[in-house]
Amino acid sequence: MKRIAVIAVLVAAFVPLAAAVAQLPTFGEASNPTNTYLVPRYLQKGPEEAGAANVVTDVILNYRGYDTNGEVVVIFTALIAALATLLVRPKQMAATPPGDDAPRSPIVSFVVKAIAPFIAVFTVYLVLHGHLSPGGGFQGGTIFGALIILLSLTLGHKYGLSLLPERSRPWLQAAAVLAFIAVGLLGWALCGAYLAYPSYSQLEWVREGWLIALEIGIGVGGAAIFATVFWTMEAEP
Amino acid sequence: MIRALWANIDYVASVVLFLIGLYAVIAKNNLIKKFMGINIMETAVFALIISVGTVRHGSPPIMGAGARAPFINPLPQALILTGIVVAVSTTALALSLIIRIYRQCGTIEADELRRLE
Amino acid sequence: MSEIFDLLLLVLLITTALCVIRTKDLLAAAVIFSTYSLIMCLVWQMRGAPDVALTEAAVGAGVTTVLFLVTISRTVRREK
Amino acid sequence: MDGTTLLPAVVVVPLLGAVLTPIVGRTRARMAGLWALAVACLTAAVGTALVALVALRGPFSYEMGAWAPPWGIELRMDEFGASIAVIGFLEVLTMLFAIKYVEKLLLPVRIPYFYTLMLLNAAGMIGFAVSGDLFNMFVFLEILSLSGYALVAIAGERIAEMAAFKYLALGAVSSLFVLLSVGLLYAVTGTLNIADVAKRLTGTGYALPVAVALAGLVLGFSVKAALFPLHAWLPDAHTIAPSPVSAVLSGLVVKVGVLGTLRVLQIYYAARPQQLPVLNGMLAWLGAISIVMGAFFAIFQEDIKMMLAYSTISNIGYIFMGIGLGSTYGLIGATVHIFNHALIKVTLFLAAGAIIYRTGCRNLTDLRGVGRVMPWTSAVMTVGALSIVGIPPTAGFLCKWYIALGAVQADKLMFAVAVLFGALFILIYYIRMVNAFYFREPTRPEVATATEAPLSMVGPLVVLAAGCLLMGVLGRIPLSFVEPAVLRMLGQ
Repeated sequence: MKRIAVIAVLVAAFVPLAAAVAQLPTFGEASNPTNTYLVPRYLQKGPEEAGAANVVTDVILNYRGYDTNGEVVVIFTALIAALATLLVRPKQMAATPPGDDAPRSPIVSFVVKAIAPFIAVFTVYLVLHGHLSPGGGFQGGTIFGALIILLSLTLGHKYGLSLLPERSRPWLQAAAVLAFIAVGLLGWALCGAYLAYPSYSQLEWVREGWLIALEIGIGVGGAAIFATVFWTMEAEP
Repeated sequence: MIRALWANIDYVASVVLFLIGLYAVIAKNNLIKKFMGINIMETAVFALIISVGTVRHGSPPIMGAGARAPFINPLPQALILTGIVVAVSTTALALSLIIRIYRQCGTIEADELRRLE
Repeated sequence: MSEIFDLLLLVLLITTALCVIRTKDLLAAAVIFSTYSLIMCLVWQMRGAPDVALTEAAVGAGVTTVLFLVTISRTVRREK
Repeated sequence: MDGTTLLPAVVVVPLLGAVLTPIVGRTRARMAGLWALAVACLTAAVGTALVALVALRGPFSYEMGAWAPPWGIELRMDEFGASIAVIGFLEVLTMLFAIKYVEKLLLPVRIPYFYTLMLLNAAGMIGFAVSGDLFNMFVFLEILSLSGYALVAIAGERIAEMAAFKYLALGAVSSLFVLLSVGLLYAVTGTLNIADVAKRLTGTGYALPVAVALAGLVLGFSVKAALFPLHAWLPDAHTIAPSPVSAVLSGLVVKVGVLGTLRVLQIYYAARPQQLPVLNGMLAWLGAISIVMGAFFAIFQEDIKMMLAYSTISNIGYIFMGIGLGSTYGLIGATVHIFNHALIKVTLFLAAGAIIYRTGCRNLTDLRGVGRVMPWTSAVMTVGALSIVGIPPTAGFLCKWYIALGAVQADKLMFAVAVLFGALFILIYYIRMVNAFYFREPTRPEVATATEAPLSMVGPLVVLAAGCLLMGVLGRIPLSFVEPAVLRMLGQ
């Protein structure tokens, strides 16, 4: 009985959705409304107006920076929500979780120690070069967060936690949102609108500086948040 | 109709993935499995939105030396970057809740939880 | 040529998604989910979205899978 | 300085406040509460100023990052956006009420997180209400939903987490339907700005994708609004959450779904009015069923919070019915009921919270005689009950009257009957409640020895009750305030 109901729901959802996507403008045509309406301006003027050769970065940090502002708030919300539901004390976080105390292979820790600096350099490249090539603050931050997780798994949680000192941890977790609000308010005060950048004819390096400040903020915030979420979920009460 | 479906086979694949995810959410009993289903639905929607902005034989929207037209629409990509972060945030919260539920009730099967309620 | 490859990837995507749903062992399902994310990431790279592909590789295949694994290690491994 | 430049502040102030709350509250939990209260006050002040500006000069918009709208994100402040003042005002009172309440209920470590989530939730709602861009609406929808799920779970009881998970699973799926539909609309128009989507949809083909997008958007938003038959998550979540959270969720968060529906209808009334009659008919029927079902289930509840939760479903039914009727009166009544129901439901949930705070009981039989020991709180509860039934001259009367008039105007008398029936059912319940509070002897020692709630709770309650009465007396003001927006939407 339940199976029939499930199949009925799926069919009822499939038929209109498939019919609707079949009638969408044909996949991949350059003449589709999506590819002709707003895009020419982004592609032609983006690097010049918004300041980054990677037009995706132009869109996420400048044209639609407010969305990204919302995005970093979403992930901050997820962190606070995880902390509030799981409620872990710092001491529990530092303890090695039970069932996890098997001796680790020296080869694993050697390999991790050996590749960690390279991963770290790669993340810095992603963050700082994101406005010119694929990548950006969030990608770099996520990979750095994954690196911290890797280090705490192989070298113990104490080591991982020492990378984010407890005193500064709340600030690091809030870094992304704070960077956005700071740049936004600066733009408000100096350029007339929240998250507005100085225009091209004005100081070019200021604009690039703001982009990089945002990238670094997102990177630091993302890394701190992912690492903390991991520690919180991993700790036993 | 069939021809239109075939021309838009990428969109149709997204719809199929969306429904596979929906099936897991409705029919699966395990909460972790349900959430894997929601994650599949999310990626399906993202794939649809990315496909909408694709140009056949286009190149990524990164300007600089050697870049050549036609370029691919950067706007959906920017939206999906945001979308992916939203998805992982939802997952993190859901999994924290699942861990709590397991600690309090000792099970994460939906029907057993309903019986405990 | 690239169309055929594209089609192949779509078929693979649907297959892995079905495998995620069908597998009773949650740990295996999480690993297959990670594969699914990586294939999705290839699809997006082919659609000319390297930024999104990179993010999906880091977030979908990386962090989401780690979170699933942690949850499984703190709860149960098998689905009933 | 032009007042319109203040528009982003109404979002940024609570966001900044929220991010700093864990840092402020790190050493002393009570500081977090006072900080959150101050932030809420500032937000409410900015919101009220903006609404006053709309009243004086009509709708206006703001270009985020100084990019012209279809390229950048536009914030749009119109009469529907006036909910930001309501949100701000009610958040202030809820925060004030919450200070004492959460100190008793939550572990001290959790308190700063509680306020952070409350502020994030408020910022999400405000951001959603003033957004003029479909994808931006989705982002803020996620902020407020995620914080909402966490707030349901925050009390840390066993059932709380299960209720929160149910809410989260349904909410996440409904958000995905919204996102999918936004994707479809983007595919056929190439833009995300609401006004621009409406313009570009006019006169183009793609009937089916556009219709499916409408269905998906309304489906997604009606899950958030808990319209029958998508209400399954609401009763548990709103009952188990701490009372200030229930107040915010029931009074404000479900309204976000309604507001989203209104924004979508704005697009479709302008661009595709021919696709609306079927949807409107369904919304009106589902609304009518919600009214009767919600009220009917409320009668059989013993738990006062559960009863209030079902009455929310009933009132969401009124709002959707007013929208679905598609007539001027119906829409005006529905829009004003968004504001009035928010006020009334916050009043009722906070009063229930004050009673639970002092007595620890929540069942009607246990609460017999509470009217004698907690006279102020019980009086507020009675005023709220009168308002929600819709007895003149309280806040609930005029909007329900308008919705009934809307049914007459649309020539669908059946629905006017539904309005009456709903009011009748809910009246029965509240008579039971008032009877238990005032005319029965206390059965429980906790109730007999209880004292009136502390001033920081009674104060907000009295203000809210006064608001309920005032809104009843001055009810014509909001009605004439939203009228231009409704007429603009219907193209008259």
